[in-house]
Amino acid sequence: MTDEPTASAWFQDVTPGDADAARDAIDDGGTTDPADWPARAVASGFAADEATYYDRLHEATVTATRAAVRERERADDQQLIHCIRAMDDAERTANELAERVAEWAGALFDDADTGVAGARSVAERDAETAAERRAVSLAERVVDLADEADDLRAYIERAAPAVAPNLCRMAGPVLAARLIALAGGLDTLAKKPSGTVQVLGAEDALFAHLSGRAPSPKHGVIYTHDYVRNTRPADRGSAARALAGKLTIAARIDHYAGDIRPSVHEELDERIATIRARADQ
Amino acid sequence: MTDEPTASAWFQDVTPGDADAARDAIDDGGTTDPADWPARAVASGFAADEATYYDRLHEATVTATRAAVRERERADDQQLIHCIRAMDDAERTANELAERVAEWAGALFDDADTGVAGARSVAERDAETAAERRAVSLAERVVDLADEADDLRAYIERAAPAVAPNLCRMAGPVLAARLIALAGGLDTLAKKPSGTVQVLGAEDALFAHLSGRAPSPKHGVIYTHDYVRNTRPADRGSAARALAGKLTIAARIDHYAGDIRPSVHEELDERIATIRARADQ
Amino acid sequence: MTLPEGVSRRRVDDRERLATRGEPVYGEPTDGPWRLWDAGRSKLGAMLELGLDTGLTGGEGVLYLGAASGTTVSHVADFAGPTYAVEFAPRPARDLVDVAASRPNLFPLLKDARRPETYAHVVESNLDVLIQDVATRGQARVAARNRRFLAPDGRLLAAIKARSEDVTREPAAVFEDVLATLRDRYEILATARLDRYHDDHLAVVARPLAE
Amino acid sequence: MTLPEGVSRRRVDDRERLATRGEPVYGEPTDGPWRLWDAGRSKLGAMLELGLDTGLTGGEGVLYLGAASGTTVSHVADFAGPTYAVEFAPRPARDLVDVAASRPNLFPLLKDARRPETYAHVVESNLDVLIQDVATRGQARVAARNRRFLAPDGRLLAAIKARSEDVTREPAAVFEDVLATLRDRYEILATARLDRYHDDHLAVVARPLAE
Repeated sequence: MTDEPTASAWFQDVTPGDADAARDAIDDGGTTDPADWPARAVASGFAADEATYYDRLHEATVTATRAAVRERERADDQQLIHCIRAMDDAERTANELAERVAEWAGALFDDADTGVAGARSVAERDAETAAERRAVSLAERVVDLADEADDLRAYIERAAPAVAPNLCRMAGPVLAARLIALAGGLDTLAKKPSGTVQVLGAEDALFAHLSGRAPSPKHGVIYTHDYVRNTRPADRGSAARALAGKLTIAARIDHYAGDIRPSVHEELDERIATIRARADQ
Repeated sequence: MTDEPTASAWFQDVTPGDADAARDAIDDGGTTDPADWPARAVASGFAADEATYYDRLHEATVTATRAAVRERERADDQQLIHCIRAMDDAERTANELAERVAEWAGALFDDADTGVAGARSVAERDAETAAERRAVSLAERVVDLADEADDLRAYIERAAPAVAPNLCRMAGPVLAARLIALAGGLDTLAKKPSGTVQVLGAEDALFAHLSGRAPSPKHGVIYTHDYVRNTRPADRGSAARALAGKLTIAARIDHYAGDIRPSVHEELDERIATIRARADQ
Repeated sequence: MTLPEGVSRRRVDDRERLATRGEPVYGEPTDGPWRLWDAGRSKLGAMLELGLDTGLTGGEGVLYLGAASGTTVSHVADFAGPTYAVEFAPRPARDLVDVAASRPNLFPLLKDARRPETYAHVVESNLDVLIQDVATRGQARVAARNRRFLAPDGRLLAAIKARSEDVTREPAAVFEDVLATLRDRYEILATARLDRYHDDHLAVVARPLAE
Repeated sequence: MTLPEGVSRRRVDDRERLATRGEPVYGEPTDGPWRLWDAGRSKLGAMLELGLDTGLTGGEGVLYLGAASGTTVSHVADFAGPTYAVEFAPRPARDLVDVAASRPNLFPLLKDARRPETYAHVVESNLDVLIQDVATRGQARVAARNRRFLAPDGRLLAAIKARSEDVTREPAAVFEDVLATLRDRYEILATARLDRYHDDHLAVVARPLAE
């Protein structure tokens, strides 16, 4: 072992004040064992004294971490998370405002329908009074929000398979995006145990169970998957367990490898077929 | 007293099947004392038997009441109610979606601001990626909703003084519309006791008080009035009581007469001046 | 206490609950031809659940004041005869009209229950039952003014809401005042607090005094 | 049990509450130069409130794992010396960077606490305190791997979250397993349940075993 006291320090090849170099070193550097970096920085001339070193460390870590955060947040899986949440928000607000439109249009027009569909037909009316103009305009806002939700869904359907090909093949892009959002990212989803994936989105029910107020939830958002929903109730727990297990594997393949693995999909199909066959016995 | 057994019956001048005549008779007719209308209808030849009479009564009341409901719902005060509720909904959803935009834009852009103002600046950006396009588009929806709320407010400011001139002069058009909405109409507001008007909009606090869980609320939505909000806390109860009393009178003048009565406004101004003068003693 | 003909108790979700036969109107659960009548959403339903002697036997002529969206009056029309439903607020009356459209014996009226002279030309006299559930001040006066529609041996079934009279007073004191005013025109046969189903409501069964 | 220098109890709203001196960062109430440190929002705050002997005296060199938005670590930086704050999730780290920007002794790092080799080139050795609050499986392994930053007489202050290990098992059983693994590399000095402030969390004070 040679005596290179600063060989692996973040400041080894950094000129004080070079923010880009500092950022690269903090982001991509590394070493097994820490050392007395402040003392070594002074010894190597990176800083005149330890106070100066800490000032430079502060500036470098704040700058580097801010940039790293930005980059990570711009990552495709994080964009998917924003998208699916925005889609849910746009749908929810469209429905809420559609209720208001239905209330109002019901007072103005003879054949007003409810829901977003009702708002769509109100939006197409010719307003005859100032009040009607406002009601029709509100209906147009509902239509815009519903269309926004559709556009967001279309983006998710395009973008999700590139982020998580196996997860999307198994769960469809929207449910895949929901699972990634509930976990906080593809990387964190890939690290979750299957039992946690099984109940993602059922946190309320889970906490109620843990405080002894309810039975253990059998499934969270994966309930919307055909393999759970369309399996008879008695076998739904088994189906949810099997699906969650394979979804977890799919997320890990997507995160660590990224290639499509037909075998895991076939195994799931077979397992579900077996579980559903119980119903015929 | 002459013997005219059907003189005041709703069907007196109605030909069976004439929906308009039946509607007018049901809406605008009246008499002091009810009678055995089914028997009289048969006696007078309006219906061959009581079963037929009831069928005609059913058709006439359903048709007439449906039309009367439509007409009452189209009334200006009812339009104001829809408007103020729509304005609150548009503002609330704009703010909710602005939070989502701020979350998302914070991950994409360096200088993203929060709130509707932040969404306005995001909406003006040139999107460079597909994800940015969706975030900018969502921001545009926020701007549309905020503008919609502004348009609704402008309508209220124009329309409310025609519906309730004294109430608007005293409370401003938005608070006037809120009071009318909370009461369900100008007519019902005009019939409410002053103590109820004082706590309109504080129903939750009032019920908490009635179940012994909280002190009696001193004011509801009238808290937003300068005469309450900008009176020192010790005198706020008196100010709220005085304001509610005059608002109740203003609503009654607006409903039963409709002319501007300067005296009631002057009396309120004087009363509040007296209350506020206590602070200087 | 027997239920009026046309009202039954059905066991649903392990609980006995009131039900009538008719077209469902507000998303209430059904059991075959029966639609459940939730006492928590209906003061008259609560009176029947609590075993109050309403005198209802089925087939009566009814005037219902304060019909709102028609939740309760739709059940009444299921077991009663001609049923006149008065409601003053246009928004709930919009739903009431829809409820009435499919019930030939239910006659909706957009009228103010405080002004019976505006509907006495439509509502017949000598009715068996006056049901009242109006959330307005002066509930006793409303009952007094509408006494004219009742047969001499008819029944007033009123749900008195304390908060509508005076939100700041004790409900018990409010009820005493209302009953005192009612006694000018009615003989009180029975009263019962509905609090188990409806907070601060008093049910009153009364019979008109001779003029 | 004395509080570290720089941490004080202030009487606000009739309650004694912890406080440190520094720029407010998350809307916490202030009392002059003091900012309240809410034990309900901070596991380390809860340890101090519960009188656990943390060994903290003020001025220490600190590595904080699981800094999240910086709520707790901002208070730590108020009374400690050089404070390294590691957080893996970008969204909370966005706020952490803002909190750090105004505190010269607080160094934020977007790193995975399970992989100390990705930040050992930045974080110095021989630190006095390792504070750990990571809601991830394998909390004992995280503590073991980060032992390398601690001085021989340093302290591990860990808040162990039972649900992060296994939501389906009894917290007490989870804690036993975690402590068993911890004992491979640490001597446990004290433990305390934080349930009064944080459900199903165990506070652990430990000292590194000699290699």
